[in-house]
Amino acid sequence: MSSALDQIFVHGKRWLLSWVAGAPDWVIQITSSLINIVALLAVFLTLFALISVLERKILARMQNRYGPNRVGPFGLFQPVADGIKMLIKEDIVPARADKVVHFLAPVVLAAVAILTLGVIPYGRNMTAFAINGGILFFFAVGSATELAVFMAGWASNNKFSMLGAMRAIAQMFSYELPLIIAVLPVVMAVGSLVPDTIITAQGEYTLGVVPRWFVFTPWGAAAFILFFVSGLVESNRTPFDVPEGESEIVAGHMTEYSGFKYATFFLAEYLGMFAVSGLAVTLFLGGWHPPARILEFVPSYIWFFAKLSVLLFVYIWLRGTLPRMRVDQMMNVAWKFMLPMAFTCVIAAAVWHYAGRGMRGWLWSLFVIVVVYSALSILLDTRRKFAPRVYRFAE
Amino acid sequence: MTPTLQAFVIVSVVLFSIGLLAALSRRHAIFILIGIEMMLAAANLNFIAFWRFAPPPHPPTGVMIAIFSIAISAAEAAVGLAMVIAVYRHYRTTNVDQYDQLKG
Amino acid sequence: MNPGIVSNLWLLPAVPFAAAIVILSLGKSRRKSAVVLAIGGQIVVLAISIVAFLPTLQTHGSRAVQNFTWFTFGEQTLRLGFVLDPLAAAMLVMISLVSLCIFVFSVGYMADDKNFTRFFAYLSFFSGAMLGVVIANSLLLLFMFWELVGLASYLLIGFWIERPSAAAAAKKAFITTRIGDMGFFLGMLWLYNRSGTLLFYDGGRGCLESAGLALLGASATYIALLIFCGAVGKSGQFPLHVWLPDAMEGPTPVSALIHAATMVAAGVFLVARVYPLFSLGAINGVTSSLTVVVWIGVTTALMAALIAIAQADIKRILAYSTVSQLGLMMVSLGVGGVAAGIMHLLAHGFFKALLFLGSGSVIHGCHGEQDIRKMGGLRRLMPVTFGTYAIGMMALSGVPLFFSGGWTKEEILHATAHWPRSHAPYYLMLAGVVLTALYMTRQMLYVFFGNRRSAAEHAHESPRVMTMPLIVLAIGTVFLSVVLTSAWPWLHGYLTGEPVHFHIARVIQPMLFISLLLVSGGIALGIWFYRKAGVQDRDRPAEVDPLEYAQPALFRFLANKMWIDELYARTIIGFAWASARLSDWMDRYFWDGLVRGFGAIAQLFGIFTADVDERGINAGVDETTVGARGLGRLLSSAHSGQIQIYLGVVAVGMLALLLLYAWLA
Amino acid sequence: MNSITFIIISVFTLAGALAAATLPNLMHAAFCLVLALLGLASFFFLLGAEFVGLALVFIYIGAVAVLIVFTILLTRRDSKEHYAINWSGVLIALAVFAGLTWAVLKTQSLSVVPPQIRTLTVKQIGQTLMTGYVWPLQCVGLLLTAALIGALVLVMEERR
Repeated sequence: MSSALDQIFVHGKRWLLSWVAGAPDWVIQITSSLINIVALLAVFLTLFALISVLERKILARMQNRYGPNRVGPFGLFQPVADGIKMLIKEDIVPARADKVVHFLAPVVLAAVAILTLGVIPYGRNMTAFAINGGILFFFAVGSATELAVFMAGWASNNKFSMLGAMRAIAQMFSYELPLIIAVLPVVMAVGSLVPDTIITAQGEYTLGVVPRWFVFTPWGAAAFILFFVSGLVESNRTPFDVPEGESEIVAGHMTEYSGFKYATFFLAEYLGMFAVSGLAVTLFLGGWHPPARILEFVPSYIWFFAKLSVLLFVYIWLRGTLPRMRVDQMMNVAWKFMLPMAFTCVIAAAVWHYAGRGMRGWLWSLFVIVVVYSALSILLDTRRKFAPRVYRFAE
Repeated sequence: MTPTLQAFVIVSVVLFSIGLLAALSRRHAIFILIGIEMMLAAANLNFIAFWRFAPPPHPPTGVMIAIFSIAISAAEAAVGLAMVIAVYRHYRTTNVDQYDQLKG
Repeated sequence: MNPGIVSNLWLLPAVPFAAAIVILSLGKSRRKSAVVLAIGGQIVVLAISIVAFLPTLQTHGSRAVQNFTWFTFGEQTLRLGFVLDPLAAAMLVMISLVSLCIFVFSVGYMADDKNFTRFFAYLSFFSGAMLGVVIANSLLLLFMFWELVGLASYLLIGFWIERPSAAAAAKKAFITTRIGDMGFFLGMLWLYNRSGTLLFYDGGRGCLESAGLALLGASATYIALLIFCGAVGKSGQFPLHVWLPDAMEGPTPVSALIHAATMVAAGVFLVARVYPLFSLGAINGVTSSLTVVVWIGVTTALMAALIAIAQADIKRILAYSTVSQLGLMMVSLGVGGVAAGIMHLLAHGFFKALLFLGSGSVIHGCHGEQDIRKMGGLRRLMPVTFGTYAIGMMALSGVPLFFSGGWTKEEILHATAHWPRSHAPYYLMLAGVVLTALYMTRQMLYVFFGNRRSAAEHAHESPRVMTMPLIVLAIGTVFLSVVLTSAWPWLHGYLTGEPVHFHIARVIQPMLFISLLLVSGGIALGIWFYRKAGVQDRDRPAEVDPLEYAQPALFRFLANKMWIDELYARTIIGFAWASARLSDWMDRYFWDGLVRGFGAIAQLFGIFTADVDERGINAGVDETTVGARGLGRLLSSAHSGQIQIYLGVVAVGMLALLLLYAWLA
Repeated sequence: MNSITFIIISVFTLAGALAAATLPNLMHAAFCLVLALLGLASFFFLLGAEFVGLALVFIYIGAVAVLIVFTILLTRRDSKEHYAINWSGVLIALAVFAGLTWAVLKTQSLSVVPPQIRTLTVKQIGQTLMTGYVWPLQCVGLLLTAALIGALVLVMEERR
């Protein structure tokens, strides 16, 4: 029963494919891909709509106000209204802009985001694009984001756009390193680049109670935090939304965009956020595995989306809580703290492996991480570097 | 109907020639680099294609060489572009016709 | 006898050598380490010497030999070795004991010298070399150490290198002894030629043993005389004695150690060592070579004693006295009294070292003054020095009974009296005894008695470190008389290997009375003649010597060392000068002209080749260069500096290769 | 692997490459280079070398292309002026093309169809890299470090 419920979408796809069973191979392939794409788009566009309104409402709660509550019940139809508004708005393209590139930039951005969503397993046997080396695919394709942002900034022929794009690329480059290196310990521990294998490796329970998610090992926890923070930067979320800081450079590389192109940018940003969160869930939080053996009757995709929702809530929560960071502070953290810590995680994972993956390994890797963390804190003298800025000329 | 090795090599030859065209005919320094990258890419295509078409079993030598070639061309691109910037600072131009200090 | 000691004898030279090297490698400021090393090395040497000496007491006349192969040259093996017999053992003890005393004395005497450590390094070096001479069982090894001794002597005489006189004296000593050594060397070669070995004792095959001697035959006389040349040079015998008084330019401990006690005795020792060569084929104890030795010794002894009377320098008097005493020893050896000569050598080592150290103490007390006419009345100011000096003086003068020198002199006179060939040496020796007593009394009166003159005003007794060696040597001098007495001639028996019996009656001999008479006569004459020395006496001024006043011509003759130096300067050195002039002239005009002629020919040839070069080769090279430049200019036009052209050329080249490959295939 | 895919990818790749070589606008040329490289990556996928294809995308599009556009930005002063073609270069390129094509067409042994092979997994590549190719791998690491430092030194502001 539970397995039928669990595999309902897989069976559904198989049923749809049976309609074209007699067709040549390439027709079946294309049909299968189309079904996957449609499903992905449907789910994530809905999620995007839902999250956009939820974010506004949660932020409003945090700021002691109501938020959108006029359109539909609890303002739930707000995204529909927004979408219509965006669609019918005039699409302005600057006269000196490079028209083709200006048009392509949001498209590439959204395409990249959707492609990255494809390799994440959403449930048991529910990977849209099962490829040998999915994690590598995720990052390879994800790296095109920078190019898209640059296209947007350059094609607009506007100095704010260019500046914003430069800032975005700089911070993306800087945080891409810790992001990727934080993934390495998991890849090393599992010995595979395939997301499904990684999730399978996290399926057991220690003593039958504690799930063997990598987040419950010291190196996994540290890598998860590094990955999550880098993910925040990659998706340009607060407190790292410097590239589009309204108070400084209008809206960064999106300044010259309006109407549906602007909406596409927005969509791409949220889809990127989903993708990074989904990968975090896959790598560290056990993917679609339930947190306890007795909860296995609940379908796997529900667990995935539950974990994803928690992470998205944290995103929103952070946005409501933290102020924006300064550019130099961001760079300092990336190169002087995040990168060494990411390497430390790799070493700690190796220590954990060679110490037997048991309690001993757990303690040893904890020791390694604590030592390096303390050394880095002392070396960088964080208390002085991140002290409140004194505005000497503002008083 | 599957493409033969000859088809891949022809594509590689065309890519190489286009790269050579870019490197030889354009005046801008960056085009030379772009051309060189394309020629390297053509070579990589050859490596992979010959690996694929070799009778099995065989070691993945072609793949290995392609990987190393990609890494080396990345290094080459970084240094080459840095040189373009440095030279640009000195001559205030990117037109390679005007880089003629070494004229004999 | 314990063979282990002989096989370890190499330590005797090695320890002081090692000490010298370590001291030299230390810094100049490490005075204390230098002293500790040098004296420590000397104590070790003394200990080894005593250990080596004791077994020889048990079996009289024993001889232990340790030979080894130095290197093999074709079929010839060159073997060296060490020997330990009573002669060597007695010398070892004497040398190491006297050396130790002098080392200790030097600590005080050289205290203010800036090259203090170097001095001790040299002293240690000398000590090692001297010990090596004594224990060598091969004429070659002996010669090597002999030359090392000469080197050490040179270094130490010229120790105060900044004084021109010291440098000249060092040079003189070195060259003069070298003349003797030349003979020594020739003798050695001759000996090797005849006997085929240079080992002294080699189980019957050595050159001093019957088998070896049998090979020599008549040439033994000439070989012995040539070797005697070396001894003459080293021991300052008559024709080559001139360097020894000049050697007094060195520091006084050096004079005491080298030029009184040990090195100059090496000549006597050498003759004693190779005595079988001298006495080969002796008829009634007389050979022609030994006769030469006797007459040289007699001449030297008398002449030096005479010169000593007229000298004013305290050290020069002692130096001539040394020469005279060495002559005495030679006479003793020559007349067959080998044991007597060596006994006198040993006794002389002690008391002459004592006298030199005493004079050193006097000089030290008088702030470097060496002229005895400026001293006087020092017996109150320097009682210890005076007492010990007096003992030494009595021993030297040959006062019998209680002083070692007396007994040994007695023995020598005894031996001389029985020389069958002639009685002249005996009477001349008796005159020498009187003269010795006379000049020593003169010196004593000048230095220690009478009024205090200029240099004695501020004199003071020397420090303990200098007086202690004096006392030790004085005790040694007196103690030796016990074993030297003719009533119990222990040392004589030890050296000759004859059994010894105590006969008090042997003390009472007519010879003893004669010599007692002569000595006391000499002393009395000295006291009478020099009682007013240093003060005005009637019309004689204070600074004029009584003898000079009485016999000015004789005094001048003696004071100028019988003009031997001048004679040498006129004859030998003059001849050398003349030949040098001649060579100079030859060089300047004859050889130089020859060379110039050749040069001119070469120059002509050079001019010719230069012309060929200029006209022929150079022009060709020039043209080639011009051509190369043109070609370079042509080729450099291809070097456009345009990167794309280079790239294009590369591409065309690739295409060409491709076509070539296709064509070949 | 079939001909239709091959032709589509070839056309895509070569069109991108030709555009990259001839477009007057530098920035467009750079973007077209990205397209050509994407096509090349597709070729690699087609040939079963997925890892190399991904690495190509990762390195060329993620890093080299961005570097190129940055360089274009930094030297923008005369990116559009003197759009001149060096015709002798074109001639040489055409000659090389003709020569190579002739040689390839002449070679009979190139007309082979791909054999069936087992897919090359990332694990296999990793094992080969870490066993047989450790030494070249280390050398490449050193080279990349040197290139990084060298590039930094080259573009550093000149101190006057």
